[in-house]
Amino acid sequence: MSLSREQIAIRVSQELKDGYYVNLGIGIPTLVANYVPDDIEVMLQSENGLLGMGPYPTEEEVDADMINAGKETVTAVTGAAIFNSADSFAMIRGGHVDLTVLGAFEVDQQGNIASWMIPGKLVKGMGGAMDLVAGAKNIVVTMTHANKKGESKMLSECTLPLTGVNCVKKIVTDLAVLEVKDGAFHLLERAPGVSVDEIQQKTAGKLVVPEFVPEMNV
Amino acid sequence: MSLSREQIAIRVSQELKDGYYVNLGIGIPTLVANYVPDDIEVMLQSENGLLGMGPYPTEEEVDADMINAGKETVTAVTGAAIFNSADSFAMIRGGHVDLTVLGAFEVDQQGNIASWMIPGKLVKGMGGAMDLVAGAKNIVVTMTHANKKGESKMLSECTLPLTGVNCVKKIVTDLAVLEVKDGAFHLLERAPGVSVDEIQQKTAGKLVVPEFVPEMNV
Amino acid sequence: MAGFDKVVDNYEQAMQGLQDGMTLIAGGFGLCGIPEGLIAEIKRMNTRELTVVSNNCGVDDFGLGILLEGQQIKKIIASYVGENSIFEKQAIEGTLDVELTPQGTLAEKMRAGGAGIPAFYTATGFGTPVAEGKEVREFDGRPYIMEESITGEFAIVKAWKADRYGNLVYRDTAMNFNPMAATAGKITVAEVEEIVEPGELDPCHIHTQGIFVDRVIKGNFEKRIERRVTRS
Amino acid sequence: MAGFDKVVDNYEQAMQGLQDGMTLIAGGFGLCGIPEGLIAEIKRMNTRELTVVSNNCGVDDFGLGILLEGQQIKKIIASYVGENSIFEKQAIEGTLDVELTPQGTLAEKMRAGGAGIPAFYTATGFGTPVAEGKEVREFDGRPYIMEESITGEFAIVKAWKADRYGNLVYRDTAMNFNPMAATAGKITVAEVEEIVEPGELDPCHIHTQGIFVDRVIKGNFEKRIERRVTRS
Repeated sequence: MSLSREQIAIRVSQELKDGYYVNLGIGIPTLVANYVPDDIEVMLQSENGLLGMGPYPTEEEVDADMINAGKETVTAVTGAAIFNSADSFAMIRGGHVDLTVLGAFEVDQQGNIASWMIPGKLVKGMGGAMDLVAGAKNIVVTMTHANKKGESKMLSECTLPLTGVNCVKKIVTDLAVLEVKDGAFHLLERAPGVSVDEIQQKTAGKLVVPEFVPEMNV
Repeated sequence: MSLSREQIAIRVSQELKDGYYVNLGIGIPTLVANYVPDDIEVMLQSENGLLGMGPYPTEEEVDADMINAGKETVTAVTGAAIFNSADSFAMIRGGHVDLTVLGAFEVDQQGNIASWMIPGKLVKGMGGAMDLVAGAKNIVVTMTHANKKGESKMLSECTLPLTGVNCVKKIVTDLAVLEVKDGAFHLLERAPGVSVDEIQQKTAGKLVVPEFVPEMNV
Repeated sequence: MAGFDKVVDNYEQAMQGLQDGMTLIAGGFGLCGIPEGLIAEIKRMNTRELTVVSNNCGVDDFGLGILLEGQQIKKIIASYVGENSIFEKQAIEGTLDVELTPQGTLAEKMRAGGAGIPAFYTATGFGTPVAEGKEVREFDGRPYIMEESITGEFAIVKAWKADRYGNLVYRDTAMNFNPMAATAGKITVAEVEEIVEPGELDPCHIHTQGIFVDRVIKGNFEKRIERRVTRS
Repeated sequence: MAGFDKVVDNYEQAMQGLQDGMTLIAGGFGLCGIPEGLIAEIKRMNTRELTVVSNNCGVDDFGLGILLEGQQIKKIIASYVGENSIFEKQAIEGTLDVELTPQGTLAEKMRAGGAGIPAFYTATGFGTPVAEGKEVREFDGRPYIMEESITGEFAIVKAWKADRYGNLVYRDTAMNFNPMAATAGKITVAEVEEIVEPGELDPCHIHTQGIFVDRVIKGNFEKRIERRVTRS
């Protein structure tokens, strides 16, 4: 069975380490915040200028001056810091953020990612995505393995305009966990009940399959 | 009679305008702060990170954490701001400082300045001088017209390693006020009792002398 | 003597000198930390052919979006736009020129502009459409692209508190692009919630120093929220 | 879980990992705002062949000057030096390599290093000995030189207050180069006057965010004054 959005987030949360500074993109990545393991602490960075992002506010806490990078109202944790956009991207581009999690339209076996522009559709902009993929120490991409038509989003070469090159290290899809290295997708884990065959079939790029592929623990 | 250090500072103070942000170098330029005309306000920038530098502290006010760019203990005026060195030089290099006043070994008719290095002598460094001459909107140089041997410091071409090129706009010496433009020193004023002949004699570079050269009001 | 008193009484004075065809740099992220009254004054002035540099372009009836109605904006340099239908229409019809710039690159371009740095190198955008026509150079084995800085004839920012010397303090994430925008304008105008006496702002905690600010005006802010999300 | 607790108990832990031949970036301007105890620990460790990046190099018996005695410094990158006789001797004898860098360029090199910007252009130093061997490029008709950024294996800074997350606040002009230095170290160690609880520092007024800081130690500071000048 392919994973739910929540299950993808749970699997991504296993990539977190104690003391990590983490930037979570919009969509499934945002859900990861709900599944931080109890025995570790992470600090969330929001690229509009907040280190130590907290949960959404209660009705009483809502403050127009406190938003996250998705423009949603938000809170700050105790010990948070708030700063300007240049300093925020100094953190990101200077390699100080340990992990960034973001969605994508396509990823290819070189670690290239396309996530911001579909020619022919209205382009809204890349926001901070290009900075994040160029700057973060580790990048995990979350997406469905294939699109609604069943076409693979794991390609030998991205077809859409790129967000960044040679940057994606790990991918968590609804079907599998994969590492990108040496010009190929390396299958690490499969979703419970999903066969290696199905993953192979839905991966258009080069897939390296080890002898034993464990099921994810989600 | 050639001007005293104080008189040079007084003449330079006549270059100040109301609302000017000013950076004063070490030596004679520092004295300018004592002669700000009563009917204007200026704010002093110290490049170690202080906008709104005040007078030296009283014995009771001395604080090791409050120094100026000359490493002297100093105070801040009400409404001052204190910031880091990158921000300080963003002000300077971004052209936000209206006037910088500094000393020099030599100036030439192209507006080049040499002020930091004498080959053969131990070089202590340029500090912020190169940033100041490259960044300030207006630069006034204060120095003696000639050195102790009577050799001109106003040259057709600097002989010492440069601090900056094409940057000096005005020079106030112990003998004269001169503007640098179109590849020449233009004599604007002479020290009380000093003849144009003496100035001409002590100016090695090209000197443009108007019909009437008023005496300075110092 | 006027000295360093930068407080002006009305919006006309605040935006005096803004002319057709100028480049206007605006602080704000989404609708957060935007100089609402200064934008309204630009609409009233009906200044046209503006090049606007801002992370976003507001919504249909709020923020920079209100300058789109009357087609006052010729070109926008932003990282994320299209939260409003007039924008979409003008972009598709080609009456609005859009230059998309990565968010961090945009912030750095403004900072560099204010700091006298004409260009810098960044890895952001290498190998993407953003890199088209830009110099690529390797440092330490990694390719970077050269990005040029941005300055404008005017910058408009929103701060929380100001003193009359133009020292500014921002509140929470309403800070965002405002400090960089403030440095990059030839004339910088700050619209603030409160004007305090010099000395009331802690000298070590001033976000934008008065040297960058030419005019200060006290505004009244609606502070519209774009995405109100709450927990129970 | 260690989480984000960056406070260490002793100087050995604070400087653990510093090795011969490393590049060390140090905050401070003159003797103002220098991490006195961390420098003393480096002397005790007798780490050698260091490349030190700092605006100045202390005096004979204080600040970075104390690392000169035992010839621990191979090279110094600074804007103004020679306030001490050991320095002069080593520089003249050629046992100490000195790279003079304009003060603003030095600050910007550290900031750029910390911000992932490998190089930038500046007008500072064009046409002077500083420009030798550097690329010159015109922007808008004015010549600029390209300067590369600086990073180091270690950065040592002095702050006023810290919380255990590594958030730092500086006091008065003891701020100087410290915030930039803090961003440019692979390992950054902050020596501070006081450690407070998380939340005690105003989130909007933290000068160096904890993400840049790896270790925090509480020190005792002599705070020597280089030029005591008073008015009567």
